[in-house]
Amino acid sequence: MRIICPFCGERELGEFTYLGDAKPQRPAADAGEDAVYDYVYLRDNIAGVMSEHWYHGGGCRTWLKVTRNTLTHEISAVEPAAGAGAAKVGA
Amino acid sequence: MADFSWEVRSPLDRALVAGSYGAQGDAGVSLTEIRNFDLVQVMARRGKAGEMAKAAQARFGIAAPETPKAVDIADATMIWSGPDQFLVLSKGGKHTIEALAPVFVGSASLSDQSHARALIGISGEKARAMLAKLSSIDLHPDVFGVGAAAATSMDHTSVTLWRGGDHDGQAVFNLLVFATFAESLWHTILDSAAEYGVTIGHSEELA
Amino acid sequence: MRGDQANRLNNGGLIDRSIALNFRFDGKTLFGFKGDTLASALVANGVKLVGRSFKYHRPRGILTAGSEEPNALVELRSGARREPNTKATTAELYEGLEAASQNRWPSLNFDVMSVNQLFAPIFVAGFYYKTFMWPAKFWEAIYEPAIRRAAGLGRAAQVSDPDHYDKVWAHCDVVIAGSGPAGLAAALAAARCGARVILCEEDFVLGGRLLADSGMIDGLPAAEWVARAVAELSAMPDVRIMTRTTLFGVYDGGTYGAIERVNDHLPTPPEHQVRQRLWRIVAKRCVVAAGAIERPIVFAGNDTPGVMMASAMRSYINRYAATPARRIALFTNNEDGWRTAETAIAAGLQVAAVIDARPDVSPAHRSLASKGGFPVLHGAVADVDGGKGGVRKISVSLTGGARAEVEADGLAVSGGWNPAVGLTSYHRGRPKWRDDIAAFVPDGAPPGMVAAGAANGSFGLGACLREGFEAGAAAARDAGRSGNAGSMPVADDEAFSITPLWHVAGKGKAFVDQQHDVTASDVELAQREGFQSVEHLKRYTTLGMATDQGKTSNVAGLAIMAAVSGKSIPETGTTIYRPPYVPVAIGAFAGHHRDENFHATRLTPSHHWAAEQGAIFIDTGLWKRAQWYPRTGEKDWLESVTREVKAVRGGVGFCDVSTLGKIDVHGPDAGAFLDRVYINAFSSLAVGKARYGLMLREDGIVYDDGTTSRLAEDHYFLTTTTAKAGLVMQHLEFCRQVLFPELDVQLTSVSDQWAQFSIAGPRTRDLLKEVVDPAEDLSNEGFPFMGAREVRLRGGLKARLFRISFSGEMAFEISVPARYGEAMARNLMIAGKPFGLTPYGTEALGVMRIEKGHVAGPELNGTTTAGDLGLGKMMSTKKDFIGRVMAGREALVAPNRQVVVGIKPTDKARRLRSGAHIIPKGETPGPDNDQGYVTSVCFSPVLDQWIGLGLVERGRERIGEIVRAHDPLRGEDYDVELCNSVFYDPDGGRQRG
Amino acid sequence: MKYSIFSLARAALTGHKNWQPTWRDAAPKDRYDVIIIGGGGHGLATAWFLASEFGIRNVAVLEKGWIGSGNAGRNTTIIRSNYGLPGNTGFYELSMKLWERMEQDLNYNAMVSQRGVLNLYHSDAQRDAFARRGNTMRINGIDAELLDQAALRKMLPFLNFDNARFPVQGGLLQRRGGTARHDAVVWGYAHAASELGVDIIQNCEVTGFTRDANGKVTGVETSRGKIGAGKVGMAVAGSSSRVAAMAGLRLPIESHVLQAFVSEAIKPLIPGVMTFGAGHFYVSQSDKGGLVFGGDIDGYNSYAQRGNLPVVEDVCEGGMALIPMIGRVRLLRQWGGIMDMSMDGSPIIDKSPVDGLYINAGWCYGGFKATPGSGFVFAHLIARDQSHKEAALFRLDRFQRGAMIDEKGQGAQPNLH
Repeated sequence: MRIICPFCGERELGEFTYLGDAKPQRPAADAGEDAVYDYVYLRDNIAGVMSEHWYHGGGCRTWLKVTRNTLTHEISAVEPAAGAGAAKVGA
Repeated sequence: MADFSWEVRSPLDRALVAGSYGAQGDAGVSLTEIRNFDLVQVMARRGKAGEMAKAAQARFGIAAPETPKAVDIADATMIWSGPDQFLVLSKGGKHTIEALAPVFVGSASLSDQSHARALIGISGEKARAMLAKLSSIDLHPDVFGVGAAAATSMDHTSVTLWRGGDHDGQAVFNLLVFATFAESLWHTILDSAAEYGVTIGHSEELA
Repeated sequence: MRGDQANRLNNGGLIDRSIALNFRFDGKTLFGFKGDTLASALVANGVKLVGRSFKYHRPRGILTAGSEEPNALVELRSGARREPNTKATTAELYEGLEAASQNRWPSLNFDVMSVNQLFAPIFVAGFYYKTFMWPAKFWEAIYEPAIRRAAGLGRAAQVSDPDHYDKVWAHCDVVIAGSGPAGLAAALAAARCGARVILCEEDFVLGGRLLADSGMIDGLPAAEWVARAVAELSAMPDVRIMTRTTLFGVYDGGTYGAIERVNDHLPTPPEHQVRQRLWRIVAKRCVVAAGAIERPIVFAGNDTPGVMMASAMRSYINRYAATPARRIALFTNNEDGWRTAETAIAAGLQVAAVIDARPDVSPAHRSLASKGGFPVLHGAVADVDGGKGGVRKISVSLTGGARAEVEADGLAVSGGWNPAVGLTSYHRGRPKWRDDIAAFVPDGAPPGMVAAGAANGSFGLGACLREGFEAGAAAARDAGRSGNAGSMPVADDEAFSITPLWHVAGKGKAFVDQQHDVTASDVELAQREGFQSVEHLKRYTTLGMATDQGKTSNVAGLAIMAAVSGKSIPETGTTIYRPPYVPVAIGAFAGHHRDENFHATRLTPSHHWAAEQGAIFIDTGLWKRAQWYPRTGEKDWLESVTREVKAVRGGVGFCDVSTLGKIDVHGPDAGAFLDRVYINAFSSLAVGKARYGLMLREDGIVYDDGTTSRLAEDHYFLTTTTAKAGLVMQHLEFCRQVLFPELDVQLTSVSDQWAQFSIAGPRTRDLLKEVVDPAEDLSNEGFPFMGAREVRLRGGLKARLFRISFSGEMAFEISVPARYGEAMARNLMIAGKPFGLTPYGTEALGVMRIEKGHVAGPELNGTTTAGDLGLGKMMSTKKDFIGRVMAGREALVAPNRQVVVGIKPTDKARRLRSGAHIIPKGETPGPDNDQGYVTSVCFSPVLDQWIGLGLVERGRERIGEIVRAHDPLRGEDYDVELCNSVFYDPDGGRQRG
Repeated sequence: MKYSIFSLARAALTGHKNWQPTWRDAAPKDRYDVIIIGGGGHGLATAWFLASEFGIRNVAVLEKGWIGSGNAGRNTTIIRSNYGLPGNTGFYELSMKLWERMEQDLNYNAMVSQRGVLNLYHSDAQRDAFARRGNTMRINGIDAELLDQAALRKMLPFLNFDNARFPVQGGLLQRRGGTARHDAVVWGYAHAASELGVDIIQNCEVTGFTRDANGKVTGVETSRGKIGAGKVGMAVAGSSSRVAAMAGLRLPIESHVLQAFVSEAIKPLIPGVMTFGAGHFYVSQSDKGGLVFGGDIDGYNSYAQRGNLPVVEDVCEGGMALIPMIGRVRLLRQWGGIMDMSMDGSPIIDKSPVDGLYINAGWCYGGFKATPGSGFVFAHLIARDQSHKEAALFRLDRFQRGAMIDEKGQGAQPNLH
């Protein structure tokens, strides 16, 4: 597998570390135990196109959102995490 | 009162044996360690990439790289190291972290990396062939031209690689490697280069 | 001519007769020529019997001339370089080559295990699933060892592989597998368009089938055209031609695996060179021009030495000038097979007969037969008479029912051609059936890959060139190259007609998979027993699972299955194709990463100094750390470690702690950020102070700990454990970039920037006064416990000083830029001489942390909570932080959890061991009263006894209770007392003093 | 039909023409007492135990492809019961005891071979962790031995003791561990279950559940039509999330690819099963002679049943680091299986929140060795509506309660288990 890092260009799999599904959002501080349980433990485990967190730890140390098909490993999109680089959210 | 000497020692001080190594005959690979440099990581603060760029422009008279490039100025090199960040490599104390701090105050965070890396210059007819054993990126001259830079990995170890100006018509690759990995990676480089024959040296001058 | 190469033709072939090579097969010295394979040299020397089969130990000869060979497997080389199962058909001959036949005892000619053939009626497919079940104990004791000895093929070397391997990356626009007409045409087209091309050829000569089957291309003899094409390609700078290189696999994102046999054609690799090299080729496009494999026909006696694929026979005769037989019969069901008769006649050999399964034979072939004076028999081979000496007589059942006999010493067989569909099918694409050629062709190839020529089912020379050329040009275009492909090479297309014939029914064993001894009746048995899916067939009979991966057998096997189950071949389908295309040495996949180079090694800044001191090093992750520093006369490690601990507690010692992860946390929101990642507060930490912090995972379990100091309003210096340094950095970047992008914070690893030393013991301040500039105030007031700030050292060097203690003593940690690390160690030794400064290693560090009850790796084991570690009170209730919510789950706060407690044997002379379990006194150990275990132990010089920490159910409520340390693994069981985990200076007065 | 050397010899006289199918290839009936989704080892074992131990014989096993086409046929065939945490320890030992009598139970030779499983350690910390685990095993009545380097040098002189990056210091040995012929386990259970009347229905893919007004599962919809059932059990590791989603459930599971490898067959070289403690590599040698080996999962969610090169290299690097004599042995085949990676590395065997649907999932890479035990406790759960005591901790709600069974201590990140 090769991932096109939006900053570094196309790089081989070994430079990246996988975390998992990028869909679940960390609940607000007051969301309660069930919401956090859902966030931490439950997965759609999609057979098909999925948005995922990958870390370019062997390169520019950016967290990426990779759109990848889990049936074919085909990657259709890569974008940086909201806070990559100096990006200012909402700025 | 004890008499101290604060002798500096490069992380490759023991491993590097100047001379030739590997196959006899004309060396295909030349390795030169550059010692005792200043290296500062400059990282823009949130939403301050523009201000950081202006500050860099003002200081160095040239824009800092915003894509994977290395930019040479008279007494330093700015090397892209990630989005909205770059390294300033210099000699002679002109661009130490202390010197740069006022330049980037409010726009970027600085971190001293001067001692965190070893710097190796790699050249020779077989430099690319040797690097292909260590690096997964494409170093073809059309793809990785003079001034190209990459934050990448070799032997599962993070490195910064960039192509400096050609020397005697041959490409020169510069490699910054983490100091505590340096000796190990050095041996791997030697093993990779042995079949081509290697000339080894070290220098106090930036290439 | 050297030696007795009785079956070598006097002329022709791509061998260099000026270089005779001597080699040994089963101890006998023979000669061949440069350009030979081991197989062709054996053929030239008239060797027919080359191996014994897997199960029945039947005599076997050479079947093919390529990497699809099932039979001619040998042990190549000897000693540490012995390579089992090496295909004689691809092994290049070199001077002094040694090869031995396999799977026979005592000799190839007389093999005791051939007695298995007598049991053949019982040894049918799957027989072992039905027996060897009683008595149960006999399986491991009797049956299995016998089966294991009998199974297997060659013997691997039993000592370390002395050769080197490496791995390389390559990048190109177009990678091409195979250098036959299609491959060369593809390379020419792509390269002329300006593409970067890599051409992989598994043979040591380029040309593919053109090396054996001649023809005319662009009006030139094929060999000449090949030479011109190669010359043109070689002159282009962005074309890499790789012979002895097999493209074996395709992986995601256009990554291809290839194995280059760099020096297998030499007795040993030259100095500084590798034996083989693994290529990871990244290509935008791939043209598979890997050709096709001729397939056998299954008939009784088809495994007799001397039965050979028709195309292989042509290879031996034309390419190697070696004649597998003098009087050749040909059995074919297609037009192409006839070429062997033409070749035989051209080489001056006799053709005994052509047995053609098709109803019609072309007039051209009829006239060939009449000119050659041999009969054309319409029918099929029913049986072969012959043994280890090879084919003698062939009986033929003629169409219409009559029988005929043919005397011959060789039988060439052509059952048609199977395109090499491996590479195109490795992403689980299923090849599709084409009736016109009675073969599967590629379908559903991985992205960017296309098959051309024979690999795509186009067998004519003209078609191969055309498809290859067009595929090469298209690939270059797709890769963004717009040059001109020039003119396409042209040749005539031969006619190809085939009447499928898979299996000639008859008596006697008819082999489908020769290497695994799978017969047609085994396939029928599998069908009878319900193993009708091709995958079941494969698994039940082991068809296609041998070292040739069924290259010559799979299609025949499933065709027979289709016939007996009344389905069509496409309905029956193929098994899944799996890489690698040819077996690849494990050493090549490992490359440089073996022995001491298995993983990188990290060295601390004072490593070489410590080595000079005679330190014993321990592996901690990738690090080498000084474990202790033995001194002359010390009888064991314990004595050294005890001395080091006493020296610290009684005076002063120092230890390199540079391996701790160190992270600069910068930015206006650095404090707020740390508040969210630590359970305790950091925004409230004053500049110039340090604080111990604990991090949880989001699931509420402890992740890591360390001290973090505030060096400036917007600059914290965070430390992690050695083990978690990289992971914590990754976690913090995740928090910064994904979870809390609104915070203005920047992170940089400075682990390698700083050499950090712990200096500990009551005389620490005395020592530091010698090291630090006299202007610095190190008094308790000027530098209180948990203080942290930059100081100037004597000589002007700037350093960071932290008043933190892991040992429980008065202690500082001092950081200097790493290139000064070794000087720091030396200077400390000079300055510390008057105080008896003692360097200490990780063992003494561990002893002192256990004496102080500090938790470390064994307690932070990924299942413990802050509460379990006795640190629950650190959890802030005033803020949100990672792991806060999940940490509150019922089972994580249950009162009966195993928590950290001190443990000491009641008998002071007793040694306590980690891993012993805690059982209540007076109870029989069992799962219901297993209350915990000892996590860390040490011999405490202060208490003069072994002590430890443990995780014990309700441990903190049970201080003073006597329980059992139960250690059946080491045959020990003794009483221990649960005690406070802080064994030493519980008030902490010493570290504050 | 009874299998034995005598029946083989008799059959030989008639050219093996009289053998019956190993199992009946059944067509679906309208309704069964119990339907098991998944014709792998676990599903077939469940059916056999339902029929043989719990007297429920009106059972169908539905398999979307051919039986054994999932992970039952894509593993490295290791059996062991060397687990260290409550929940796992007792369960895997129950399974081991069932392995030890499997062939006699089933009248099928699954080649259960107890040649030993050895986990190597390379540091004091690893030794201590193994001591803890080995003592847990012993306290639970399971055999375990802690060996030092001297013992290993005698037993396995070919290991890289002297030139290694991470020298082998010793190992934890379970002599009763070993291997079994994976396909034969599937066929053996199919054979025995079929003999007891269980319908084994291949090429029958479940596409949905039928539910009554109260939401109770009343059967399944399949590619071969609707089939009614009193109870439905799913044993579809690798596809658990997909099947559970048909019942509206989300699971604490991710699907990951685990590669495995086999070398060319060679004469006996490696006696038992061994696991490298300083890299990702474990190996055994099959009766046929191939080195069967594997390592870590590729590390990303996948349903593709194939992996990538970095893991192949990583595993071979481990192999060469540990056993440098295998350098010239050739890797013959690589393949990939889809693992149900759970959030704590341990399985789930429980009633689901949907009435009538029972879950057997989350096996990570432990599935093969669990086959008989899993079948037994799942049959128990389905038959009695109550967990077997050795499976009582494999609850689905354990993550909500904080009662994880996390042997590796990696937390809710499945690719690290």
